[in-house]
Amino acid sequence: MTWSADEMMTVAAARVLRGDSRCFVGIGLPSTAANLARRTHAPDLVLVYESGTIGAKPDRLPLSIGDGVLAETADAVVSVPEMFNYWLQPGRIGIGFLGAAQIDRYANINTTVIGDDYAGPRVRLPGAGGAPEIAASCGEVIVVVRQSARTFVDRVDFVTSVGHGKGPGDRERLGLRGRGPVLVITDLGVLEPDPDDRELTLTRVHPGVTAEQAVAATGWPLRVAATMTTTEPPSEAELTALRALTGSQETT
Amino acid sequence: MTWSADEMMTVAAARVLRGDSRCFVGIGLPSTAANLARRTHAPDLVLVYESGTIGAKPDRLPLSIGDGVLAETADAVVSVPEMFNYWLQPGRIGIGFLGAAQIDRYANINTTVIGDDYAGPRVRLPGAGGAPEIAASCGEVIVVVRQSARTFVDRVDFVTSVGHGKGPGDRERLGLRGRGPVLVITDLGVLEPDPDDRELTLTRVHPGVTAEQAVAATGWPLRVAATMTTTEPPSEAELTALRALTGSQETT
Amino acid sequence: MTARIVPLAEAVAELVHDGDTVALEGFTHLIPVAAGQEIIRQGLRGLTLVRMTPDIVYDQLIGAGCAARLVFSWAGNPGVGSLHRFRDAVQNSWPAPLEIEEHSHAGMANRYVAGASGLPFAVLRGYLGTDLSEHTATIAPIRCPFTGETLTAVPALNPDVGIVHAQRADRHGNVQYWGITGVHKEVVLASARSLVTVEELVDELTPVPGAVVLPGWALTRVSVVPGGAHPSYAMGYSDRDNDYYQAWDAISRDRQSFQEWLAGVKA
Amino acid sequence: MTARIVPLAEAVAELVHDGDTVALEGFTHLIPVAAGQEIIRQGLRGLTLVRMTPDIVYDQLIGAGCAARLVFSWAGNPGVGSLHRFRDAVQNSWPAPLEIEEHSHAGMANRYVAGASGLPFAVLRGYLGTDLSEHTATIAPIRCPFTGETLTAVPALNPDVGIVHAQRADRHGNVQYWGITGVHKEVVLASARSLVTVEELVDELTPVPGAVVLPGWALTRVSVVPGGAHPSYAMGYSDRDNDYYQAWDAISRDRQSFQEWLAGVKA
Repeated sequence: MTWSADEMMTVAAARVLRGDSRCFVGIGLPSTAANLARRTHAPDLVLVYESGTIGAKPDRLPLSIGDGVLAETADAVVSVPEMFNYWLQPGRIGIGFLGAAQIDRYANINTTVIGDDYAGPRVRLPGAGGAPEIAASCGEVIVVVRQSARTFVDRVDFVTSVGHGKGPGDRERLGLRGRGPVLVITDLGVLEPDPDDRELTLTRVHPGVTAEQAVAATGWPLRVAATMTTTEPPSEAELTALRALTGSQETT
Repeated sequence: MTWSADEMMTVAAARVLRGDSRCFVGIGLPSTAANLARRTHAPDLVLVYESGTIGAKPDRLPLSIGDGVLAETADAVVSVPEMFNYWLQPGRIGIGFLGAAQIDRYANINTTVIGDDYAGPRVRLPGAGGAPEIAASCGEVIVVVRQSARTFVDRVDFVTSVGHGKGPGDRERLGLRGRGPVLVITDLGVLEPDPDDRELTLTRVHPGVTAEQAVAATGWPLRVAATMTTTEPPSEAELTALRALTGSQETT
Repeated sequence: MTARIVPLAEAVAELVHDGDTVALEGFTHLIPVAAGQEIIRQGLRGLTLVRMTPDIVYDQLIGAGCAARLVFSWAGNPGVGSLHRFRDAVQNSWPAPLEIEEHSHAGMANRYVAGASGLPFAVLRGYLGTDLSEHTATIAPIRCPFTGETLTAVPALNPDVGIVHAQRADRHGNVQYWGITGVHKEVVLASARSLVTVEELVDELTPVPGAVVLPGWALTRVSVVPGGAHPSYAMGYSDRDNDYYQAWDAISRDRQSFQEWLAGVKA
Repeated sequence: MTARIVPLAEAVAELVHDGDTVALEGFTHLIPVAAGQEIIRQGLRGLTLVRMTPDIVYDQLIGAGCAARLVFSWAGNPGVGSLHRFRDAVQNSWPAPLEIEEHSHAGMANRYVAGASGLPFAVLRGYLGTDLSEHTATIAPIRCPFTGETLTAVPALNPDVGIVHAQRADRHGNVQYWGITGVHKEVVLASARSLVTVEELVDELTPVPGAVVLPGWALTRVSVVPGGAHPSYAMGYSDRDNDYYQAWDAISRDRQSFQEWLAGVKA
């Protein structure tokens, strides 16, 4: 079977979710990946959506974070204030899955405005949503985003959600309790913060992708790990499950 | 029909509740009075219990504030934090009904300790419960308590719930939003705060009671209003309804 | 004291005035879209619109020129992309400039909680290290008097009018809703006046698992508007019209096609 | 990660240690009385006991000498009168001195809310003008950073162990309860470790109107203890034993009759 770069990205994201995890899921690629994990190797994965559904077990891909299938199949449905205050804020959710319009070398995320002028932005994006507190409070954060020099920038125009700030110690100084982004999974490979200085480093490429391609798709001089690995290609089972979920040959 | 002093007190308390009121009800005499009102002249009275039941319509007298009949018949059952935060605190409940172990000339209430030494009290009472915030936040407060010089004291040993503090302007200075106690209904008559200096004044006696008896049952020189009235005796309908509720000839 | 049950046009005329702060809430589910379009029809102006997730109904209100300000945490067409009328207002001041006050979901939810609780502010772990605190005046540090730790305070939201959609009401104006309950209770209780549009009026609100009941005396007006949440949905009554969310992208993308849509609403 | 379902004696032995801060909650309904008596049987000492409404079960724990401190807002035998063992401890230090930390219901409820929310404190309109603030160190003024108004702060309660009773659990340890829900959710989520005793174990938690579900992964232990709330009740399973509340007055009134009762529990 052949696969698309987006399919590889989704499969790679799904694989990092273990069965005993609780995952705070945003709509789009994160939701597809989390639902794929639940249908393949992690049937006990607890999906938590900011709409207030805890332990949803959708039998199809939800089309919004407030899809009826989430409420119908959840272990519990709580109000939105309760979700943020009782479940997210105290660190009960192990993994937060986030997307990004821009991400920088310390994995800080922008989903607010493109351009330097907040009041007169070049592009007005949707804004923060649940992301700042997901990034602050989940045990760890996984970012899923397509890689390009436009998206992977040296410094984000606006810090919507804090990754590793300006480097080591910044999260602790700010009083953020989760570990922050531990993986950035793209359509080209995987970046991880350097254990010492927290700068995102390419540690893995997907099959058929070279490190040079990833470097070229990054808006700063991307570090490449000394020992690079290559992602295991999607299995037939993974691709079949993914396509059954998305109802197509390609995820979008 | 003859009646007891407690029955007169309960009937007098029931009569002040109007059909369009919401009443925060404690167990004991307040609950009996509120349930009596609902069965006689005020069928639409909304009973709110601190256990979280809103609009309970019990078909018998609840034996505790968390009686199952309250949850079974309520329009809504909410958590205890929600009851205090969303319903009581913002002033949504018009009338708060309180009892007292001691009450003073400014209608401050003690339900905590008897004696001057908090750490080594002469009598340890149950404590505050919901009362301080009921007294602070309900639109107005009605106190129902048997009158005696031991209970009606010049200054309470401990201010558990603020009535009118030390006089005019004290509630406003403290930032309390409700009007505070507007009526003290006893087994002898009714006391009301003086409109000018807020001192409790005897304005009404129950049938067969004299002002002198009420003065004698008060631990400070009780003021008597220039124009005193006498409570209308309990009607047969009121007494029948009350005895059906309490299942006895006498309320206790 | 009991909420009066009146037609939607009457409820909007009574409750909403030019310059008011108005919150239409509903987290994906039970969004009071019909009430929003009635606000457009009545030509209200200068509104401060409050909503965690401005989506199609706020794109419509903004494009129609009803709004002077927007208080929000996520403005987009969920699952589809941008809100074109919102972007046109922010980027090009069309049809009018739109002032914005921007928060996170956690902050907005807690602002409603404070509003419903009669408190002037709420405390959360939020915004720390983000650029939001730089651009939004309604975010402030606050110190724990016991531990000394610094947290974040946000002021209460107390809209003039709060509007939500629900499944049903009884003839006393008691309202019942279930499924994803969002911030429905908070916005109704935080607002000076409130309107709930419902799918139907019933004689009795039979209990439903997961249902919330708001007593009629805690609301101002109830209007019966079947399908009033379309293209959002009312669990047990309708499904989300995902195609309409897609279609809105084309309708709203340019000013002319939007104005044609608007003429239809006002007709 | 899933709550383990174990016998009550095992759960108490695993979770509760001498000197712990332990909260047994249940607002009139679903009080975990059997769990309290198991704490007595295991002879735990030096506990800080937390509960909004210390009633019979806390009178038992205090009389049995398990408690060194009590954090509470209303201590009485509801509908009956005083708690004699509590009074004997406070007034006469029998069987041991009992330190107290006294709040109002609103304060205690908000302390649990803060604890469940991962915040160090909560804000409320409370205590103003009362003598409680003079005698209780965990009440402090706090200023709104937006309006300047002074309100009251109370610190979070985060017990070492939180214990409640519920109607039922499934085999994954998910717990379901309904009726008066009190502060069940808050105390479970605020506590470092938690134990829920349930009337029965079922294959599936069929939905019930008004029911709350706590996912098993948010709990530490579940024990099946039918009647474990007696003399309080579990809606749908048992009625409140009002006679027992009356009877407790006589049992607890003097030390000797109490000690006879205690010998029976320990036997």
